[in-house]
Amino acid sequence: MSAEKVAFFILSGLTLGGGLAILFSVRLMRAVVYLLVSLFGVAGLYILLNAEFLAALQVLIYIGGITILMVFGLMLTGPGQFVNPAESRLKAVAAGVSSLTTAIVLLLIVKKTKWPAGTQALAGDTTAEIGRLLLTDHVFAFEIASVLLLVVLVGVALFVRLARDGGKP
Amino acid sequence: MITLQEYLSVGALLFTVGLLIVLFRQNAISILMGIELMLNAANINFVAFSNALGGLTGQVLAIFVVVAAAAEAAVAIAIIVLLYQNLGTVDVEKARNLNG
Amino acid sequence: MSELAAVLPGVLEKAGWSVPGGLVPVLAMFICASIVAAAMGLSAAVLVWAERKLAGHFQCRLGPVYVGGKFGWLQSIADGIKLLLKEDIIPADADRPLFRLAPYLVVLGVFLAFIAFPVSEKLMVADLNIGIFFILAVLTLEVFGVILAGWASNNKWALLGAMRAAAQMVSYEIPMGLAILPVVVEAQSLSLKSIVAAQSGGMLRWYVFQPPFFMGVSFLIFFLAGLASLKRAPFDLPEAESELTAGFHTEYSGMRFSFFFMAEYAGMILVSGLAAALYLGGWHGILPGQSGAMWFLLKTAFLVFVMIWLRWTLPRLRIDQVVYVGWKVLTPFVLACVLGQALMAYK
Amino acid sequence: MVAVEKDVRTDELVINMGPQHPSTHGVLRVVLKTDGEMCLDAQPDIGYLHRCAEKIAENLPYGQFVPYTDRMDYVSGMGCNMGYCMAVEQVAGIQVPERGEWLRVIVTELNRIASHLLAFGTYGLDTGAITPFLYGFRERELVLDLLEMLCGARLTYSYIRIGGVDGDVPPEFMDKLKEFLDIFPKKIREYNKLLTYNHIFMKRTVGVGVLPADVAIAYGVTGPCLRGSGVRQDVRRDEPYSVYPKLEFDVPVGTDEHGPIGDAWNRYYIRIRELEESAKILRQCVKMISPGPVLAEKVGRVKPPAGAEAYTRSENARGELGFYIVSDGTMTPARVKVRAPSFSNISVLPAIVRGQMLADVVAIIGSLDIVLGEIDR
Repeated sequence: MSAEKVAFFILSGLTLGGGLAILFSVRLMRAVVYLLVSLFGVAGLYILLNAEFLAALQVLIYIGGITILMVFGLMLTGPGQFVNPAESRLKAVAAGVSSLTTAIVLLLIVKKTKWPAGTQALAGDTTAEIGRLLLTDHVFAFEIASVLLLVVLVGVALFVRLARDGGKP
Repeated sequence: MITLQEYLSVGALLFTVGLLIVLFRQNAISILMGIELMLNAANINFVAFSNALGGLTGQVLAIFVVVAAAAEAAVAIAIIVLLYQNLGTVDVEKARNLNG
Repeated sequence: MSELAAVLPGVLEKAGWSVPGGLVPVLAMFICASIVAAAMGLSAAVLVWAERKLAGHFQCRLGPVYVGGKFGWLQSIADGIKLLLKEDIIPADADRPLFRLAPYLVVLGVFLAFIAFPVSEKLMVADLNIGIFFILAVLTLEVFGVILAGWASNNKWALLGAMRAAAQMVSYEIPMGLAILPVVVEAQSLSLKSIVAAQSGGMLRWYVFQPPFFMGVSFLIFFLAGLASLKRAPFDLPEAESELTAGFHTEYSGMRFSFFFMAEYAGMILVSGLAAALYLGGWHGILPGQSGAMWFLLKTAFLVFVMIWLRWTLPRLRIDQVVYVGWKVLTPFVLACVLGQALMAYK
Repeated sequence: MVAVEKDVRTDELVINMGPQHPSTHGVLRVVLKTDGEMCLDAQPDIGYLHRCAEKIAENLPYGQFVPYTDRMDYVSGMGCNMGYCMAVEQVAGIQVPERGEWLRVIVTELNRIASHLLAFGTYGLDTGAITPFLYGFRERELVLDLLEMLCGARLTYSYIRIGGVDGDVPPEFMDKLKEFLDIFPKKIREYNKLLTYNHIFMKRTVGVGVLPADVAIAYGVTGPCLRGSGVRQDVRRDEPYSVYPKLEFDVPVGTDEHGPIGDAWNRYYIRIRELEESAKILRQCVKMISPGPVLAEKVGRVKPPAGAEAYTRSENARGELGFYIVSDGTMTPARVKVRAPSFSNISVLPAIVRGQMLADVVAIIGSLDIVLGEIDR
């Protein structure tokens, strides 16, 4: 087994293990840490896939932004929310069955489809190329994304205002 | 050499885990975590395809997904905090009055 | 690291050890990691001593004088030994695993950032082509560690410190990241090696001194934001001693406490070194043709001195003022700089 | 539709600031009610340093209580000595010789300087600047050396005795004092440069914890805190005692030059200005003092007539220090009541911290400059 393969298994293990740990953890704060582990695993997978820029972006946005936001959310929603309430049995069974079905279907699709074999080497500096693509081929999506961010900024600011005024607009 | 299929399997499994979290958990923040995992699963697929096909479009798409995920998380957390302030809970089962 | 991996087999052969070929990169990685870790620990120790000594002189006193004979140069070693031997206390109601994990995360963030730290052309663990972006990314790990520490301590002061840390970092990561952009625009690269290489040819080629000084302004902003992200005075609110006792590390003692300390001092070197590499020409000397690790270290040391100087002179800001400065002063200015530099590059 | 609870949850966090906290200036406990960084309420909880000083006074001969007064306002013990001795002298009808009065004024003003320097330094610490503390201590050291020359003690002096002072000054004392007075104005300018007009410091203190004059008077606030609110009140000037009538000095009051009158910065700055005034008083004392006895003769055991009572006011570093003594004709007083300035000053805290940030609470407590030994007694 090559070093790459070992790294792949470790990283996918981290990713999936972290995800499962979120599922089974009772304390939400620990769940956030497991999320961190899982996201780190994904970042590692990106590096294996020769997407260093995306890996760094993943760490920056997810770990520096989203997990911290979640911690903020946890702190602001009171100490009573750290333990999840017990689930109803029926719901658990339904959720399990439907998820299992999804997993099986997805894996079957992955297995049955004829995928192109091997990889095609990417030429040169991928970071610069991504930048070029963003501002040429995908400039429309880029603009949409920036508008989306602006809307989010304004919307969240409004929410915060609502929260401060006790829910009254 | 890791094949595309292996990456896609990881993506599929991660998606399932995310789905399980969303379905199992009642806490809004947990659900948000599940959604983030599902988005990441999609991203793994994008990047894997990008690697297999030798184009960067997959990576660019993944970047947009990350942007959307960040925006979504910000709004979601704001909503959850507001929900907590108004209803005193972040349990999605108890916050039912949007059901009508 | 790749160079080390290239010479390693020969060295090993001379020493008479046989190592399977596949393990050589792993071995090189371990060697590099231990060198970085040792350098980090050592520089933190030196800096602690330097800070105490300088603080002494800023305050009309002597600072450490006894330990190690002259100048108290062994003081921080003595402190380190004391911290090592101290009892490691974990509060009864703390979240134990997270409480233990937090200091490691904080150190890990800074440690990883040192991988792309450009001491000189040769002296660099790895020249990543996303170098500066990588450093910014892994530094966020430190923020998470700090928040985790504050939360896991189950102490209200620590929690407040963590909240402050989060608010502060969120407001300063943005100007810090944006301040790098003018340099990146000019150098056309994220790799620290090529950024420094683009500044060769004497002092006037350094990016700070490039008219019309968009990069000079962003240097100041980068330095200030770096100071804030390191939680150094006057931005030391997360650990504000007079308000929050010690903020997020109130409950930490012994070795775990010293981890936070080490991360802070290593972070000082990191931010100063980055500023030196991005704006002050890195390993290039004042005159054209001069270069070497010495220059880089000198510039870094000067910036570290400025940090210490500021800390022992200025009072502390208030959290609303810190956030105000971050969002309403630094961010607009840095945006203007980015825009200006981009327009310059466009023509 | 399910009825929704309409009561809005506010996430108040109740924090105990103290009794072990670096900026409560002793064993003060403040129960803070905060919403995030915003302070909604603060209740000072005192009594951690209560040593029954007033009760002890009822069981000791008059002269033996002097050392206990040192331990009330331990930062300016001379002032407490003086207040108590004045009350005893009034109740027992003892006359203090002229030189004794001069020396009393010299040592209390020196002690005021030491106390205000400590206030200056710790206020720097409260706002996060560490260096002013050591700058303040540099000069405080000189003052303490001077006081040590007189009585051998640097904190608990008991130099002022009933009927005068413990002994005359050593011959080199006056020269040393002059030397100190010569360098001191330069040092005050240095403090101003380092801290008073520092931009960040002013951002932290100007407009913070504004104490309006009427509120200050209603709570019985005295001393620099009251003067910071713009009220020109000073016992040394309003109801002069000892040799103060012969001395010329200003009573600085708060101004609206940099921000509202009565804010933390004004309270702080009054102390800096008082350093100058104290130095001015000391310069006059050095000139005007004349030789003579320092302790009243035949004081012996004080035994005031039964039913005699006296209340004396004096201006200590923190405000008006009052001693009320009732005699029952025995060797020990029937009752001693102390009006401690810090006690009234801290009581105003809840009134001025509401709606301020957490960091401001520290800045406000620091600007009130309390001493717990005096509050709890």
